Amino acid sequence: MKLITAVIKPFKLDEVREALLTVGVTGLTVTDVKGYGRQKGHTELYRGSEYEVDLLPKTKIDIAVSDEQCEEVIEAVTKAANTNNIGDGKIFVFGLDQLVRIRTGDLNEDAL
Amino acid sequence: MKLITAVIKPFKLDEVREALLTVGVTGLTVTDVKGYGRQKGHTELYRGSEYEVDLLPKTKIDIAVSDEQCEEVIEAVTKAANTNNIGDGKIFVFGLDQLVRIRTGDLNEDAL
Amino acid sequence: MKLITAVIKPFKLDEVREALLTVGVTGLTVTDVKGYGRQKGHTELYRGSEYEVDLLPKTKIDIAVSDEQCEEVIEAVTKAANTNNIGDGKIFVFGLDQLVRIRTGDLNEDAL
Amino acid sequence: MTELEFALNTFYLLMSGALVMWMAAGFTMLEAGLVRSKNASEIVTKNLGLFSIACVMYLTCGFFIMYPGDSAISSWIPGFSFSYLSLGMEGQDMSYGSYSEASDFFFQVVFVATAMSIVSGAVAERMKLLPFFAFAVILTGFIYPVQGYWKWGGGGLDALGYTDFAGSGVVHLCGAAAALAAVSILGARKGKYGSDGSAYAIPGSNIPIAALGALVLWLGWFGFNGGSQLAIHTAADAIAVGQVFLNTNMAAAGGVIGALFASRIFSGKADVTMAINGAIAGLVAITAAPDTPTGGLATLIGLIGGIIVYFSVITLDSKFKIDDPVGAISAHGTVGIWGIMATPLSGAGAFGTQAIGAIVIFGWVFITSYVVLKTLDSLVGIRASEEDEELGLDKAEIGVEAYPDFK
Amino acid sequence: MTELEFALNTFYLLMSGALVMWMAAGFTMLEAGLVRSKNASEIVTKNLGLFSIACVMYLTCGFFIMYPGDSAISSWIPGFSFSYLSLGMEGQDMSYGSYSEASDFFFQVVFVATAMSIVSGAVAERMKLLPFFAFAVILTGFIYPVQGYWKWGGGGLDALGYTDFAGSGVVHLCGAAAALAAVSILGARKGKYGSDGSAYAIPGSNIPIAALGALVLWLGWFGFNGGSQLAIHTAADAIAVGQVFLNTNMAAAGGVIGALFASRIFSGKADVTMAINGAIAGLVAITAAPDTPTGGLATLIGLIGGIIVYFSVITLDSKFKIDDPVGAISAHGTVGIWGIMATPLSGAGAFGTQAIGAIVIFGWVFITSYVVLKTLDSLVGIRASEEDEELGLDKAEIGVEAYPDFK
Amino acid sequence: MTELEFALNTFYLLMSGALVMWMAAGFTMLEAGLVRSKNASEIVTKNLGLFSIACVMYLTCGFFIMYPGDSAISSWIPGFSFSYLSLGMEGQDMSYGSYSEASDFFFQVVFVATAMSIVSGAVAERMKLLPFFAFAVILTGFIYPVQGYWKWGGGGLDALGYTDFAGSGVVHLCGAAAALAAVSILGARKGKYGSDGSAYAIPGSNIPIAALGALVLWLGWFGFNGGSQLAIHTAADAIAVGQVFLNTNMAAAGGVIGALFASRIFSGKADVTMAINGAIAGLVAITAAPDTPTGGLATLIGLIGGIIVYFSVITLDSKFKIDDPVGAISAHGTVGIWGIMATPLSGAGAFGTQAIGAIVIFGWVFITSYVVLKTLDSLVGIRASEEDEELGLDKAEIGVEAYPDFK
Ligand SMILES: Nc1ncnc2c1ncn2[C@@H]1O[C@H](COP(=O)(O)OP(=O)(O)O)[C@@H](O)[C@H]1O
Ligand SMILES: Nc1ncnc2c1ncn2[C@@H]1O[C@H](COP(=O)(O)OP(=O)(O)O)[C@@H](O)[C@H]1O
Ligand SMILES: Nc1ncnc2c1ncn2[C@@H]1O[C@H](COP(=O)(O)OP(=O)(O)O)[C@@H](O)[C@H]1O
Repeated sequence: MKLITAVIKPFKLDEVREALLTVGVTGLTVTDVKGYGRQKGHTELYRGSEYEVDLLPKTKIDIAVSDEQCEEVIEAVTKAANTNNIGDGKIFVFGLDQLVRIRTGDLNEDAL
Repeated sequence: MKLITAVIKPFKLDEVREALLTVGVTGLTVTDVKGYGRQKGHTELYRGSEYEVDLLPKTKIDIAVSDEQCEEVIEAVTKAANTNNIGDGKIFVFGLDQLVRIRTGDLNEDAL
Repeated sequence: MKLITAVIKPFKLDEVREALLTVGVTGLTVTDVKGYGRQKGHTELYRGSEYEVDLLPKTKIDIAVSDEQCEEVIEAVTKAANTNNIGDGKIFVFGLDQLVRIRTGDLNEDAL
Repeated sequence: MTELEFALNTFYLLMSGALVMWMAAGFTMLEAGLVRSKNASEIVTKNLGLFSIACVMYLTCGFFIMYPGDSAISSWIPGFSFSYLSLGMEGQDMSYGSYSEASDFFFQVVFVATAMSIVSGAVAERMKLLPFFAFAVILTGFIYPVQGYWKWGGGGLDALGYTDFAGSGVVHLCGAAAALAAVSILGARKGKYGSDGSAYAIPGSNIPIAALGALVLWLGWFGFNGGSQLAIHTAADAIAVGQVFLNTNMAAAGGVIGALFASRIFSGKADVTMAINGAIAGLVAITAAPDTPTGGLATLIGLIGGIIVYFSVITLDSKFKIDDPVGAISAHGTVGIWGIMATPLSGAGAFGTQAIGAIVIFGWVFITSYVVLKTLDSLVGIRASEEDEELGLDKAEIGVEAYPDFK
Repeated sequence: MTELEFALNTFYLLMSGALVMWMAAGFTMLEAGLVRSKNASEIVTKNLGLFSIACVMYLTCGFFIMYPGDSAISSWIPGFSFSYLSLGMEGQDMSYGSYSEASDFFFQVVFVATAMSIVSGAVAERMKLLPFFAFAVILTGFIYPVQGYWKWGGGGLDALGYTDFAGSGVVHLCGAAAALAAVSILGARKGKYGSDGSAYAIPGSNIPIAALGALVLWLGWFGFNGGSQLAIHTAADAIAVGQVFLNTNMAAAGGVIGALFASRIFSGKADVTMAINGAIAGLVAITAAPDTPTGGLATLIGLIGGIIVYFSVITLDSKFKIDDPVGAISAHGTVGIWGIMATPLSGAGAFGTQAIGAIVIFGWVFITSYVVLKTLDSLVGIRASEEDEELGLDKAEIGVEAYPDFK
Repeated sequence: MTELEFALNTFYLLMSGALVMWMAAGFTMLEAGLVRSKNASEIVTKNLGLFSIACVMYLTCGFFIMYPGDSAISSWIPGFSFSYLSLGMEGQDMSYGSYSEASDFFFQVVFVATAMSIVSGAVAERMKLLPFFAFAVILTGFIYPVQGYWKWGGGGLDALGYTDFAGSGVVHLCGAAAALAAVSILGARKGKYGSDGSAYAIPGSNIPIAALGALVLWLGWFGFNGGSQLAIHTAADAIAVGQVFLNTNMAAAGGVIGALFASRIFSGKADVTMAINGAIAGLVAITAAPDTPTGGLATLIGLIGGIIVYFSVITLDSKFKIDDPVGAISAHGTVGIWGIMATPLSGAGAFGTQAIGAIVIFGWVFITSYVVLKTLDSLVGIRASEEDEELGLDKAEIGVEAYPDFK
């Protein structure tokens, strides 16, 4: 199993979620994060002093998937989150050693 | 070493933490997240328009453990976080390549 | 590739970021978290009732790096985040199976 | 009239005016609470700016246009002069009337600001700052004073017998008509309507301060209605002002109850934003004739206002796709009309004349506002860019976030 | 009495009433700030609703019950009539007294709302909305007016010589007694007490608006106490009103200092919520006799009130396990009793009679409230379900979150 | 003077005083909104505490020092007495003047609290609570009353012909001078200036309540300036008060416009915190002579005040490294001087004497404050520890976080 972590632009969350549903993902976990990368932050102004806000709001989505689903999910996210602009984000894939559903104790693929 | 990540119902946090203490866990990291899964969100109403809030508040707990502790910790979380209702959450287990304590530079198990 | 996750004291964020720039890190993702560990929380008082706040505010930084960069980055973080006090935090290192840049579809090291 | 009577009236008018000025804070809090946090600084700025612009424009020419006295050209065309800019103590004495001239100006100027405040709520989260201010210049300097002249300046509507004690029409319907014109041109906020036309909720960010805003308005309305008796020195006047306070309060209470119950019954939950709109609706409804009803009737007029605002908000939002983030068009417009038409219930005004009044005011304000805003739109564009709207107008136009620590 | 005197008094009463109405905003902000964010919309709704219900019930029958005049049945049993529903300008003239009848009603109605506002804070975060409103109907329509009659309507307590200038007892102890009855039935919020009986803190979500609430109350109290002189047209009255303002302000200042220092000394930190309760405590303490003390004594009475509220909050919370999220029972009840008993310090009222007054008011309100609430509880249940409490009453009952953007 | 005239004046002074008391809420909200959330509870506590301390100190000795009457030792040295502690109704009659003694005290006491409120904003986020309160004792009990005596008590500045209707100098410059002394000793907040001297922005946490604060001040200022006419019973007085209201409002409006446009033109964005400071600046600017200008001139004086505050805030912040989180020194100090020097524009006061007044007030308050604060600093330290500053003063000193749910 894999854990796919996508860091995307916040306003793309709904589209990505819909795209995931269509490829059969039934669960995910969302975290508000801030990102720093090529996309430069903007300059805010406060009482005459300019200041750089170089951490930009991003949304992180964690999706546990079976090994077979992995490619499809990555593709779905890549497509749905793409705006063709710098800062669209990244997808990280990790090996997932084990998955447990707390309610039932179901293990691994059964817990998805 | 493993990193155990549990996504649970927010109000279970205290119980889970206590359960972890009893099995010898000395540290953890908590993140506020939102989850989507089998548990359906509720419908809110705002000025006549209904809207689905299908991302539910969840709490994520990250616990780094030695390989030996792993099973016991998973069990402790599973028990403490269980309400027997849909949405109780999931536990994800990852391989942890390395662990460093910033203050001392201690490595791996010593850093726990 | 590796994903380095550092949990540090919030006010160290700027210093750590600068240190990372100097070792060539070009991107990172930041999350507000709360931590529990050896560092004990403080006691707050509210209307006569004392209460323990034992979850302390921490900042989590995720940095995807190539295997070669890994050591250097860990060292940079360790140095910059260190105050020599309990609660300085920890660094977790995970194997990263795959990395995708959403905008271009670039893979792995190219996506950094 | 004795000096002391003159003094008491002046003091009463000044206190009333101060209460109406306070309504500026009410609108500011109401609107800041009902928009998303990314637009809260911007709407605050709009409210501070529009109030200031209203004051300056009304001093510059608005007050004279509205009250031209003998300088009026006809009963539909007022005069024009910059004379109020030089209003100072020298020129004033008791011959002006039963209160001082400056106190009169002060009491009137806060009304025009109220009308403009109504607009800012309806156009929230998408109208650009500078065109908004430009429109404020025109509305407060010209559009409002002209129709104000028709009624309170002794012009054509007054001659017809149109009744409007404190301005359900002259102030509230006026503001709502301008708001409707603006919203028609602007269109809905991004994300408000799905591609299939379904309405999405965009919850306000800070309900407690929105409620504070409503309570500020409630308090300020005692000045708004209570001061509109314009004298308190005789027993009859004092009794009238007392009744106005009583009725204003009862109508607001009725409005809250009407809106809360409508919401509880028809939507299943006691929507607090409806209660807020209900209070305002009750107040707007009674404003055309707060002196003539009994306390019981005033409660009823407010209660119906509260029910109307509930259905009006939902209908405009879901049926007509008029995106009004704070419900201003419903609370001040739909209910303003109800207030105007309800005056005959207590024997004030006649049904037909009231209808004419409502139509004339709405027509004048809507059309002129539409023309002005369309012109502004073609010149500079009145709607924020998609990008700015997404980013939030706070970052785009103000450079200061409303709640930077909470994210 | 001349028309001008009548007019001045009426105006003064209306301004005072407007200030007291403003206290509704004070309670709303105070309570919204001291509950968790998940219950803030709900408490706002309760406050808007209870104020409105109080107005309607008091007009319907409460005012007549409280001031039945010759229709009173005995010195402990007032009359009943719907006559105030038809109060309009027609029926009013100077023969009513030294101010207009409507202004009198307006000034009185805001007091009953104050009493009910006290309850909403104490039952916060767990009492269901509709039973709360049902109780508001009974308290403001019947329970409050009856004991109000005993004192201010010229009934039994007044005949006994019980002194209560602006209502430390009639308003504040009354509200606190009802609150205590409600809390006794409701029990503590989930999570407030551990299984070993230890008290857990449940911090309020928005301290700045809670402080705003306290400052609104402070301002409104000038109307509450200042207006209770009921006349200002003679030099003696004017002097009395001036002294009342001075003393009211000094007592509030004393209350803040008392509570802050108690908190700093006994808990180590200058707890701002104690300062807030201290201000209210100072105001409640002086309310039974704000006219007779010197400024120095008023400060002292307030200061002691501030110290009392500090210990009362902690004692009720930790010892008696009375869970009162905003400290209403302490600030209005415990300190209300202190205020009643302190009047002899400045020569107003006698110790014994004051004690009787406190006991009678507390007893009447506590018992009737308890019976009404128990009945409501057995009929529909007054406590929110565990699930709703956990979810927050905003989602469960209002459908609108207070701060949806900040999570 | 008839009893009724006396009564009207007393009532007018009390209403004015109540409005000025309300400014305490204005400062509290303004400052709570402009600091970071981790210091918001603390600044609220400071504001509640300082207001209370001001009241107690002014009653204890401040009022007598400021208005010693025949007990004055010289035109620069006032008298001293505890007599006001025993001010009660007994001692008062119409011989005191054209209003009651207690109403006079009440009106005056809220002014001294205003002066101290200015300080709390400038020292925000780093000054310890107890030394702050200790300084409040000295400023409100002694430093302020002495210079108040020089002008309003009939002392040396008054004899020189220095003009200051409602206190651009006596109140606002006074507060700003004390604030400057405090900031000089405290230094900047941690993280405000980089090692290379560049200024970093530290955004305020809650803009809507900061704007509410400004609007509260705007409203309260009608009492501040309007009440300073000190009588309203004659036609001439009433006309003057009316003009004061008009001018106060216009100046505030001008200030908003001036600051907003300066900000838009010179910084590219319409910074809402500048609009807020602009409103205050307009109000401060007109306060030295709100009665004599025409409405147009008042607008201009305010507008210039708004432009001044924009440049003053930036200059103090970036050039002089004076870290003033809320801009108090600019809005009340720099603009206070502008207000004092602008009175000759409307024929009130002479340029030279005004300059002397400004210098004397600034010198006296700055020097005495500096000495007192330095002494406090060496005794107990007035600056919070680095650790407490980082943690936030809410946790360190108050034990209660302002917004515990949003993190
Ligand atoms: N090396 C990295 N490690 C962790 N997160 C990263 C890394 N690089 C980028 N990110 C995340 O991805 C987001 C987008 O990256 P950025 O370089 O701005 O644009 P792009 O995705 O188009 O390359 C960043 O805001 C950050 O959250
Ligand atoms: N595939 C998944 N990947 C990541 N997180 C998931 C996944 N499925 C569920 N979750 C998380 O677990 C929570 C509970 O899942 P849900 O399906 O509602 O109930 P249950 O845990 O009883 O199966 C979700 O709210 C979400 O945060
Ligand atoms: N076993 C663990 N798993 C996950 N996070 C941990 C663990 N131990 C500590 N942490 C995180 O590291 C932070 C610092 O740890 P702590 O024990 O307080 O100090 P130190 O880093 O000096 O050992 C904690 O607040 C927590 O966020």
